[in-house]
Amino acid sequence: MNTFDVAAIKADFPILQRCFNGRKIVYLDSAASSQRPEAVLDAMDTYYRTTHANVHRGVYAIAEEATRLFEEARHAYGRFVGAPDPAHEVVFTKNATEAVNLVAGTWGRANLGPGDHIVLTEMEHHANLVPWLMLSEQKGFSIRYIPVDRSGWLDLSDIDALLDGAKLLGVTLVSNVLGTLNPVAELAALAHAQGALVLADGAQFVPHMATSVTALGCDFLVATGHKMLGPTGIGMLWARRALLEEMPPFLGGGEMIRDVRLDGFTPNEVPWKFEAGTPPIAEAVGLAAALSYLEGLGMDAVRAHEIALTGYAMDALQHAYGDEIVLFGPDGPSNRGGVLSFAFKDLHPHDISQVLDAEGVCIRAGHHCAKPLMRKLDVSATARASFYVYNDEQDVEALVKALGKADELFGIG
Amino acid sequence: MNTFDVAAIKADFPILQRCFNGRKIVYLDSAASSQRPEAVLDAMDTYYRTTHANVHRGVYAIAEEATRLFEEARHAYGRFVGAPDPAHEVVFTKNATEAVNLVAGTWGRANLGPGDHIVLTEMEHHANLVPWLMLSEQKGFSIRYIPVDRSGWLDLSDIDALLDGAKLLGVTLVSNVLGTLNPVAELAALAHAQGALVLADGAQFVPHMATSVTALGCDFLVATGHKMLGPTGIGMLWARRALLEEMPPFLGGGEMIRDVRLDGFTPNEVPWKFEAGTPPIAEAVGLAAALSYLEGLGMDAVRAHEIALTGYAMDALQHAYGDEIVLFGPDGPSNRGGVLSFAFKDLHPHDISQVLDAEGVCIRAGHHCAKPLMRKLDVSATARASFYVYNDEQDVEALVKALGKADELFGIG
Amino acid sequence: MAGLEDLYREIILDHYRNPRNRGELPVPPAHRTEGFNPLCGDEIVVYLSVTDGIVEDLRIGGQGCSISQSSASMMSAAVKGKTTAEARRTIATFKSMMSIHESTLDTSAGLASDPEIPEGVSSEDSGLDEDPSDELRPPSEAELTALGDLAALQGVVKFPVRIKCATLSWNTLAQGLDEIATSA
Amino acid sequence: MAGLEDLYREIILDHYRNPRNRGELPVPPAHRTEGFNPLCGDEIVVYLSVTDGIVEDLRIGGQGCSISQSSASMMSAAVKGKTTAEARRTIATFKSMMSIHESTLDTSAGLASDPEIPEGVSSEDSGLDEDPSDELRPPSEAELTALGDLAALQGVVKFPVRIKCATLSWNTLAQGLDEIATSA
Ligand SMILES: Cc1ncc(COP(=O)(O)O)c(C=O)c1O
Ligand SMILES: Cc1ncc(COP(=O)(O)O)c(C=O)c1O
Ligand code: FES
Ligand code: FES
Repeated sequence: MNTFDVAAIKADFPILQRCFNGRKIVYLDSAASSQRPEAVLDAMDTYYRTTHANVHRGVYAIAEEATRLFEEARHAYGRFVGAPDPAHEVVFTKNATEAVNLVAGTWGRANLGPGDHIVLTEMEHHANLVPWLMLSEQKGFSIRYIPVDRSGWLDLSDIDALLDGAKLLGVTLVSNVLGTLNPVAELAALAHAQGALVLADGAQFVPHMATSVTALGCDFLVATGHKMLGPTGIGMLWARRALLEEMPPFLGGGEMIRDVRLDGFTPNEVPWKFEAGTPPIAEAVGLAAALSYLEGLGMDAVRAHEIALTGYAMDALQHAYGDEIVLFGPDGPSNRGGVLSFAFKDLHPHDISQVLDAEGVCIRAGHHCAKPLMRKLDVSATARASFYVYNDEQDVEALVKALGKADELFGIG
Repeated sequence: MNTFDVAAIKADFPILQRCFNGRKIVYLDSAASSQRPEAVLDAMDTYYRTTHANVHRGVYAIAEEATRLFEEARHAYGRFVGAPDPAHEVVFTKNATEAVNLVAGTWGRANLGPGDHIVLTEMEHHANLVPWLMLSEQKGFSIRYIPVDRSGWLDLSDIDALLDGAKLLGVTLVSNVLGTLNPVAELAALAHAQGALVLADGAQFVPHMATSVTALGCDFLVATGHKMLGPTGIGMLWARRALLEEMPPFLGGGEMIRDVRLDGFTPNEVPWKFEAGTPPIAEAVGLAAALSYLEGLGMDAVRAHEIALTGYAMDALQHAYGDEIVLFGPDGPSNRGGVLSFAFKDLHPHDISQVLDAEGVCIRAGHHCAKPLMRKLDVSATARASFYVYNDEQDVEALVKALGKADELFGIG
Repeated sequence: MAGLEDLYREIILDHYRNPRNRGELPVPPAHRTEGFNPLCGDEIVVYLSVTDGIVEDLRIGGQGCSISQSSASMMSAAVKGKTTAEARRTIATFKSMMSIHESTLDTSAGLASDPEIPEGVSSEDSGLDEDPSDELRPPSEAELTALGDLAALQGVVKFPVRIKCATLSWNTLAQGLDEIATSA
Repeated sequence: MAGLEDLYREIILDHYRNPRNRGELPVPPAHRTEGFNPLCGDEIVVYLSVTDGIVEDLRIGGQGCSISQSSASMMSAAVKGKTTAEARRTIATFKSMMSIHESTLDTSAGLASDPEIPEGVSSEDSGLDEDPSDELRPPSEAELTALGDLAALQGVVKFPVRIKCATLSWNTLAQGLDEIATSA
């Protein structure tokens, strides 16, 4: 495993060098969106400065080069998640949310109807809830939910009944609120035994640990560029090639067709069949650079760092505040991603975040696009710190210290 | 009107400074995708280096700032197209194609059924054809087409019959193949008289001339960032606020909801209701910079330059090659956008484009995502040169000269 | 750059720690109105008892951040015992204070700031769903003085995402008064 | 950087200007197969007359660019009079020449080039829909010599978008031979 030099990594991220009130920013909101290293910014800038042209079909040199870079990014992401056929199994979307909508709007629309049911979990992000709720209104299938227990794990006691006859299991690999690392490989085996397909939401997983779609055993995997050192404006769907071939097209337009007549059209081959209109070209170039950067660090090292830092943070917070801080989600950092939601005294998460901001510490307060889970936890919002490759122990110390300030300000005395 | 200093403008575009084989690139493919000035690249780079965070809900300073920049970009685009309520009528999508799909998938899905019909034109880009073909397969309405006549104009002799009882008229403002500037304001009046809504495809119009949705009289307007000096990964839908309010949501996920329960959800206000998941944030920042750049030039000046240069090119090509070159589309540069499709002797467009590339001249060869129009013109492809703010007479001369090389290479004599 | 002390003034913290008029009123005869802040999911409940055009009593329920709680507390103190017309005037003044022009703000917080902020973009328009007909002129000196303690909330406008917190209870009160007026 | 002379060799231009075996054959007895290049919309038609395992005659119809036309013309000359087995071998050799490793290409054309081109990405895989099982090893010297005039098309691999042009007629021929074999 690579050793991890966080100071050197931090130096690669321009925004982390900025000073606010004489202090460098402490960015603990990578679960919402990560920052980007120079290498990613340079790749995109260089692309626009030297090579930009619309992809596919162009005969001239920069158009060919743009096409090559774009398709190589697809290939690179395919390899990054261990796709058996990287050139044909990755669809670029605008974000992870569109990727789920794509699955719902094509596979789901074609395969789900009255009497059918799918299984989701109570800890899904809205991205993996709302598309199915919308489709179920139109198609009349039902949705069952795997409950979340008090310690932040999926409660699998009724899993057989839930999955019995299900057409799809949709599950997040890592909860963006609780941090829970779900046992997706096991769940996928159970789901497949029932003939259900498995959609894994990798938005909080793919950026943080080595990913193998074959080891996970999923049929669909979604993720998003901006949470993995890449740009906004690009998301990724991986699906088994055979599935993609069967699925009807999603959005209509240029690139996704082979032929168009006034009375009909023939779709293109996969994966282009699912990419209507000009794709996120510069964004794909940026994503490829982000993948190279992460591969340079080594995904096992990334994960080891995350476990170590999350463990350090859990200890530090509990040491400093004892019972006054409640950490949501499973015990043991290796059971979780680098996401730490907490309640601190009776302070409101937005007040906490506001005071932390004044101390240069960026955390997120809110429902984290997981309202059903908030209801389950019986809170309207949580405060959430999240870690990535550029975070270190000092960042955690800054968090602990800033929480003390919040306490001082709001405390009764 | 501003005067136009093309040399100064050219200098703002890094890619146009690059040398290939000792020659600066002559980029004549802006109808496929434009290039970007320093100001746009800087805006995005600076955003990532100083301000990036996910938008909406974040309480800390950079998240607030990112949100402000993002919403200001929306506002700026709204003003750019003369929207009556710029803050609430612009939806950011990933490209123009998604914007048409959004209208089809929400307004169309809710309002079109068996017995209904919509009207399109034979010169539509696939982006404004395929979404409707796909929906008509599902919903059973029919599509009528306004034909294109031999000189590249819409043939309006049967327009009353075509529009009679129609629910929608979808028409491109400028043809991306013929250059034809369609009389959309007149068509919109006729369509509205029949109770039809009007979707205007502005992908080739909004970048090139002052746009006023109220003067055009359309109900929906789509455009795309990468054709107007902006980044890839962002498209724009403008629609009347009242229409947006009525339309059901499109994609489901975070940001587009107000509340989510396990059994349903409440959508957000417009325009956020239509923006599921993390939006193209840096792309919106880049778009805003592109709009500022264009406003700095003055859209009337941009249009005047385009007319002048297109006229110059039409004259130069006809002067050099007479009957051996066929220019598609209407006569008179003020009847058209800066798009020039042509056939040259019996040379194949791809061979022309290939030879031109070796001369450093980038033009597009192909069906330009307008296959039905290709059939109508009875060609499988055309060669197309297209102009933008950074093109000048020398670029046209380079095109004329390079065509001579192609002739030399392939000519029998 | 706006400092925390602009947001969390002492008087605000005091109302947060010791909320006035917190609780419920029996419904009926009192009127109950709920307000919801979609940005954070917090909820406020305003109980109103209006007789002969006078706000005889009101109570505040629900939960939210310190800004929303203290704003509600101050509001309750400001309108209790007033006529509904006076209450509406106070609401209008308060809301005009909250929807001050963006150009008077320093939201850039030390960051690269766009010099071309469009005229007339109120901070509330940035991502929020405020009624665009809201009056946008900044309040006059006299009006600010009339607001008393409430003027302490002026600092909130420097923190755009928190404006909704401050206005939540006021919008709810306005809605309650409307409901009472139309049902009367 | 690849120059035009790599693409448009004299022999290619000659076949383009003077296409061999252009025309049609009566169907039946001849077999007709269409090939379509979705990238440009061009179409080739191959008419095949096969008797006793020998390609007795073939004709080329349809339209396309100089590369597709000359490739078809050379192909017709190369396989006419050959056994179907020999024709298939020529197809295989030609296609292996066309799907040479990306790493041997210089597609960067003077532009910023990514040093990390993934192993095993053939240029055809970049945006095209070629069967991934196609043999990817570069042809041997002997094979190239055996190709004769056809070796002139080797330069096409330096222009990835044009590879489809060169292989169009060959894929169509292969399909025609398959159809004849299965219908026999
Ligand atoms: C007229 C027209 N409409 C729509 C589009 C689609 O734009 P995009 O590919 O950005 O969705 C184009 C561009 O190709 C166009 O020329
Ligand atoms: C678990 C999970 N799924 C999906 C998403 C949606 O990602 P995006 O907003 O990029 O579509 C997120 C990010 O917010 C997430 O945390
Ligand atoms: S954060 Fe919810 S009301 Fe302030
Ligand atoms: S461009 Fe169509 S076959 Fe070559």
